[in-house]
Amino acid sequence: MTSTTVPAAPPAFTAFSPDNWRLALIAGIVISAVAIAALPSGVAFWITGIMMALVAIAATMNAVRRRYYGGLLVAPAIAVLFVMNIFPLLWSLGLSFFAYQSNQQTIRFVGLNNYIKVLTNDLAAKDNWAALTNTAMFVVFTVAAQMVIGFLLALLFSKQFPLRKYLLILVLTPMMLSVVAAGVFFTYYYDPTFGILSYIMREMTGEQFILMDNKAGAVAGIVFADAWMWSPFVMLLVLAGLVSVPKYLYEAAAIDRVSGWRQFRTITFPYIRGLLMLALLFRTIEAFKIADLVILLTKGGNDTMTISYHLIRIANEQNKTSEGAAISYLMLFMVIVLTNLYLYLANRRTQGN
Amino acid sequence: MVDKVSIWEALGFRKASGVGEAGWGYTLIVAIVSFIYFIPVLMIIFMAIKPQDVALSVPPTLSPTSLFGLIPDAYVFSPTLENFTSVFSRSMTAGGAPEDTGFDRYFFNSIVIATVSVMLALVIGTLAAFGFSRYPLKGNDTYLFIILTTRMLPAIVVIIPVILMFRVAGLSGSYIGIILLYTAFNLAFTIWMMKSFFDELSLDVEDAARIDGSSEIKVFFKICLPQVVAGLAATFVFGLILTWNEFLFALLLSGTDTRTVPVAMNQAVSSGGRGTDWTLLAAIETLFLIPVFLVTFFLQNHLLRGVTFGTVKR
Amino acid sequence: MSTIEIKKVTKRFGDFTAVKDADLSVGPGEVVCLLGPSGCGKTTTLRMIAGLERATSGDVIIAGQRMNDLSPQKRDIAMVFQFYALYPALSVGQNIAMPLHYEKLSKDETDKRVMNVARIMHLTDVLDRMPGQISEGEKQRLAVARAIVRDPNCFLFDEPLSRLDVELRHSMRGQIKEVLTGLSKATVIVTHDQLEALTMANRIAIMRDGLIEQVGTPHEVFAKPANVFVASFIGTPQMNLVEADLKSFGNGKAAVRLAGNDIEIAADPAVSRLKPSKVTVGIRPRAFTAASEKSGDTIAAQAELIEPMGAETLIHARTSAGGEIRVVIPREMKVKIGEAMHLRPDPKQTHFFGEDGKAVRA
Amino acid sequence: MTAMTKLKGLATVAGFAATLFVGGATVASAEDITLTMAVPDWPPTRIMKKMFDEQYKPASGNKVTLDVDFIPWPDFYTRVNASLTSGEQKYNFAVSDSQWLGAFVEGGYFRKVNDLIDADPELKATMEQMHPAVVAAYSTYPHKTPNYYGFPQFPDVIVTYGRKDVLCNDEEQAAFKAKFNAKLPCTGEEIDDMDWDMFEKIGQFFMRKKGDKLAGQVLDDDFYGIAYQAGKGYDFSSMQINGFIWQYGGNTWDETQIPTGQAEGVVNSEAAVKALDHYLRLIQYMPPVAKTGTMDIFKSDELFREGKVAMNLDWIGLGEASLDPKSSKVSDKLVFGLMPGLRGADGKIIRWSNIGGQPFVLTTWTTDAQIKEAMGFVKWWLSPEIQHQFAAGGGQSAIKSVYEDPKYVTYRPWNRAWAASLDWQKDVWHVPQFFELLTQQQDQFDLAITGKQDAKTTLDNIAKFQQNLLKEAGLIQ
Repeated sequence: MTSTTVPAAPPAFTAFSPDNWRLALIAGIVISAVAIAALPSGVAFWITGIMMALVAIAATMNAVRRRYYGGLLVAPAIAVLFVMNIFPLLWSLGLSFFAYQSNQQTIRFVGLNNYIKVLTNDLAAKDNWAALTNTAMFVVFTVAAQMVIGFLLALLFSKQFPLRKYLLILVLTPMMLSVVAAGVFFTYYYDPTFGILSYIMREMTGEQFILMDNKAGAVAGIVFADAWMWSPFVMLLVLAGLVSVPKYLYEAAAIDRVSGWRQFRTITFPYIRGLLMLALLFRTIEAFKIADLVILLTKGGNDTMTISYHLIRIANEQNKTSEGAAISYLMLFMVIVLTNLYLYLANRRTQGN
Repeated sequence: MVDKVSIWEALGFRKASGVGEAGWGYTLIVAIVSFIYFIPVLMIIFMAIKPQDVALSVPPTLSPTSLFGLIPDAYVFSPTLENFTSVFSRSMTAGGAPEDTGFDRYFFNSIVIATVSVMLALVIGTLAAFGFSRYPLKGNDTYLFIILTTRMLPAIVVIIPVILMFRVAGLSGSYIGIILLYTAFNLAFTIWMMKSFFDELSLDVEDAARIDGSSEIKVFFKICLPQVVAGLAATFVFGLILTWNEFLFALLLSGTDTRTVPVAMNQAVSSGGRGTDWTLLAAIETLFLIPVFLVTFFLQNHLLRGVTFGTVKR
Repeated sequence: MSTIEIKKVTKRFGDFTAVKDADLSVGPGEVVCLLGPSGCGKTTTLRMIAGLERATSGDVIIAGQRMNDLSPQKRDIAMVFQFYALYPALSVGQNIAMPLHYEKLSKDETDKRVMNVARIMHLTDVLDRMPGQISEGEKQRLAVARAIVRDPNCFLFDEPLSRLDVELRHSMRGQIKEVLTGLSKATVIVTHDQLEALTMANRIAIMRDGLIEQVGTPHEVFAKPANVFVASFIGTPQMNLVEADLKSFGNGKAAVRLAGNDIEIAADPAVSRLKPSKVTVGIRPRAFTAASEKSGDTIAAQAELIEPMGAETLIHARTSAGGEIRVVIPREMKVKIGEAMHLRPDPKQTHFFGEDGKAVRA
Repeated sequence: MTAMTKLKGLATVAGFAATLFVGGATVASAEDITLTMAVPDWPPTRIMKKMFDEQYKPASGNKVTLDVDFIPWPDFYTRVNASLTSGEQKYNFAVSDSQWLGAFVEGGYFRKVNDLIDADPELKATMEQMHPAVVAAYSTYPHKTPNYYGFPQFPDVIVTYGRKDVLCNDEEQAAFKAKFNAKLPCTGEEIDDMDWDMFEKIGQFFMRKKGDKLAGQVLDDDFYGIAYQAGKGYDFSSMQINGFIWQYGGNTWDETQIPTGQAEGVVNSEAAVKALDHYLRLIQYMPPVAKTGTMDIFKSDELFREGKVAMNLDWIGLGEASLDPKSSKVSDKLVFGLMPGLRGADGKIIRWSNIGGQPFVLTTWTTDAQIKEAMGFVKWWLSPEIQHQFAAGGGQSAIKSVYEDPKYVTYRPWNRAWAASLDWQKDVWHVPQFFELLTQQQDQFDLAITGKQDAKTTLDNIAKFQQNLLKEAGLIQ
């Protein structure tokens, strides 16, 4: 930053000025605490809200006067995320150390017992581990399928050709579908009596064909539907990378008689690596959450239970809130490890060059 | 002097040169692939114009036209628009008169909620992305990663505190509540995308503008923002697609007046005391597809020009 | 043999004709510059030779073989791109080695050749750096290094020096010329900078609007421009091109009314073929001598603007007819603004162009 | 732009923002009472809302609005559960599945209504008119104790759906006679007398391939004998299997057996294993989707309506779609009868079945003023005249005077099976752990249905799980 004037010095703690956020914070906490203790929750909520707003205003004033532009710019996003996402997440994290069922009125601190239970308990742990293995399997299969299909589609569309725009939108459409509608329609496509798949297979082989009556078929069915829906997402990101490669590099490569594979490795890939990474990151995160399609297509039958569906059962259907929170935090831990591994590998390769 | 034209060239395959360009022959190949990829969607659209009585016929009816006798009659159905009318008005009780289904309201809700929340996320997220990119805080990457983690857990985990919070704040069933929630829902992706765009911009131009005496605000609006219009478009489309079809939050937090289409759509999944009403579901989905399809189509050029940025850094 | 020949080559993009019936041949060891203003079709011509564009019609013949239908890979050529087209993900050394992979050399052989070229192009110190980390001059040398690392049929350069500053450009001109001299390959260089063309080329092809206007040695195109365009394009300061009425021709002298003066001037006998008519007379600024007083072969003008250029002085002078002519006089001569001048053109450096713009010469 | 238009524009924007902010919140004045109700979106609730809007006049003279939140069936539990357990306190009334009672009563969300019934003799009389099976299933928690929580909204039982055109076809009748030396049931009465063996024979008899003849016509697709629920989702196999188990003399654990009742040895008794085996044996005569574990009540109904099976066992609640020619290929070929039972040694049919349908309940945060109006509404709803109207519009009534009225059977073709069925309906646990019990049981049954484990292992697993879980919960000692 090229600022020429020196920012004002921070206000004294006792100074009654609009940018004294420290004073505002202390006052806010005290007043809110009193309000929460003494007033009905509806009123206290609003008083606390107003206090938080005052602190926010003071902090903003402070940031403006001291030129903390970074903080100022980031603050609204952090505020929204905190209220709508991070606070609920912390709430869940807290609950995971209690024995609490949302349909009961009791709550009791149990420390790490929920975690121990979901990892080792005779009744609970087996399902968790099975669901986890299945999830890992789905993550590997569907993310791999999405990356490959998305990548190939992107290659197909990376050239300029007539009607490209109109054909591209056809390929993008699957990801615009609502997951529920797509899932329900896949049950129809796979249906052994009414479905097109079984009809075609029977016309060809003469035998009755039931896709979803074994694990391989059920997994294939789910992976196909998921990969079909979300490959366009990968495709769009990869395609963006492909079209950003300057054309003259390919021309130079043609002149230099570089083989196709080497051309891909040394010219194309470096341009799309970052985007592939982003696609991989977001698709992996989403694949870990796969539940809708499983619920619609198999209800977890044929050993296709996933951790996310299991979580819905535990936390929503069975109201075992704190056990669900423990599972979800274990899950979060795994996703964080995995995504960090991705990012670490990606950065190491970048720096390696 | 004209070169002899080989059959390949006539078909549009250029033999030499034209690196990155292709002709009609290539279009044909891509068209076939795209069409195959599109078939499941096409079958939904066809289902939407099928008469109810052939919805589940065996063999499945595949086309509204025989394509000049190309498709055998057994696979052809005669199209109807009836299903689209019944999305908005149909009998909801046995033998009752057609009544308003409320879908006009649901469509309106979906459009308002998705558009406003995605725009809001874009504004807030772009500012934050610019902050993260230009004025890195201490532990910048950690903040970014924490933002990403908000997308890692199934929504079901956070839903109970959110419902409670909404009740206390009087936001249950209001537009503002669900819009704020979706804004948060979109922020992670928006910030990560837009930061990547800002990271790619050349700092020289901005510094030049600062030296010329432009304020930081002017630098942002006049110099940076115009350069990432493409990125804004791309992020908007991605955000819209994700928000448009969001289901669980909408189910649990919307009221009767703010219900969105994905929630109401399940009317047709288990419809009127029976299982799936296939033609109705298809009609709803087809109608529901149109807005986001059009937006994507018109922003498509930006999508392609736009999503270009470097390596994801942690 | 390393030769390039194009015959009647035409390139159309839709309705637009970028290059029309271009003919050019480049012999072994010869350096030909394609020179012209931007958009004249010179780069398109080069790209057609490289195989990056397909000629709409005509023949592209490299090393005696018609190559219209061959992809760039099969033409065995080396090219230096305007923006260098360095592979951003590869180091300098890897960049140089890139064209060698095709030849499937041993690693030692590859390294040897890379080192050799790096030495010639003064890149040995930066071999391990990435293209983003080297200077503009090094990038340019790297682009050349990558081209000369192998033994192609011919060399093509697309505006090789356009991104360098004046000083670097000057030294690179010399370096490239030196390298090319040692290789005895047919070479085509595209440039819009006449100085570059004049200094580096054996022959220059001047293009305008898709047409090759003149092909000749640097001396030819300067001394005997084929038409008004070439005359005006080559030479600094620009040649004076003055509209004149040719009245008669006799005794090897043409009587013309030029810029308000009736003068007689010795001219090429071919001028006699012209009927009394409008002609364009071209006189280079350095072809004037200042006479002390008016005579039958001088043009009267008034100095308006004086630009000292070091060894010489450039004077913009206003003729009595109102037109402007540029005159370069030695530094020693002192001229004041407003001073009347009598300028005597050197008949040997005076060119007559007919109404069609073509030079009239025997 | 003039200052005036600018101002107007601003006002519009502000107005819109205000609308956004206030959203759906309704402003209530003193005598306006709004009752908010969570109901699944289907005809029985739609018709209730319609009847309320058109006919209901509160005795109090207040202006009562019934704000009904129609929630699509697949998400109904998720929505209601989240709303109740999160403390959203949004609904005054909720339609609830009978099994949910325990969970939400223990959680303190459902209001006990004994005091309200006792305070109102008319209502008390109506409740006494109610069929006891329905009262036990829909109102009581713990099961079968006199602690009342709900009122029936839509009571439901499983009946047999048959296709007259194939069952009564002369050729088929003759062929069946020749093969089994028995009369192929054709009329409602004959179906009423059908036992599982006959049902199995019908299943076996009507297995036809594409190209075979059925009732004199060449089939253009495979045809199957029978269908019933055998799906993994929700309770889409337990509801049928329970019937088998009870008929075989087996039992399930429920909270009426506290504290002595056990799960192990009861749930996996020999009789229960035999019952499950019998249930599984019939699956081979069902359409192939049964092998995937997704043959739920909707799938079997769909297959029946599309004319792919001769007989289907399903809830009455799904019947309307079969009658509607737009959604049914068999709308004019229907015959209904009782659900089959097991023929005992004495030749009489042993009958038991799991009751379906839903009560509606009051929530604990409903205010006194709201309760007053709510009870007015309940009384109105359970009054014979309205119950008749409801039945005529496609609903069912569990009030004796209504369903015993000769008019009742004329409302819908399946009503002939209604009154008789009520007598042998039972229900399962209402305990708070119901969803855990149900999910595990459904998972295990699914393994058996898809052929991955035998009946014995299945029931052993279920028994063991229930024993552990209920012991942990202190329900088994």
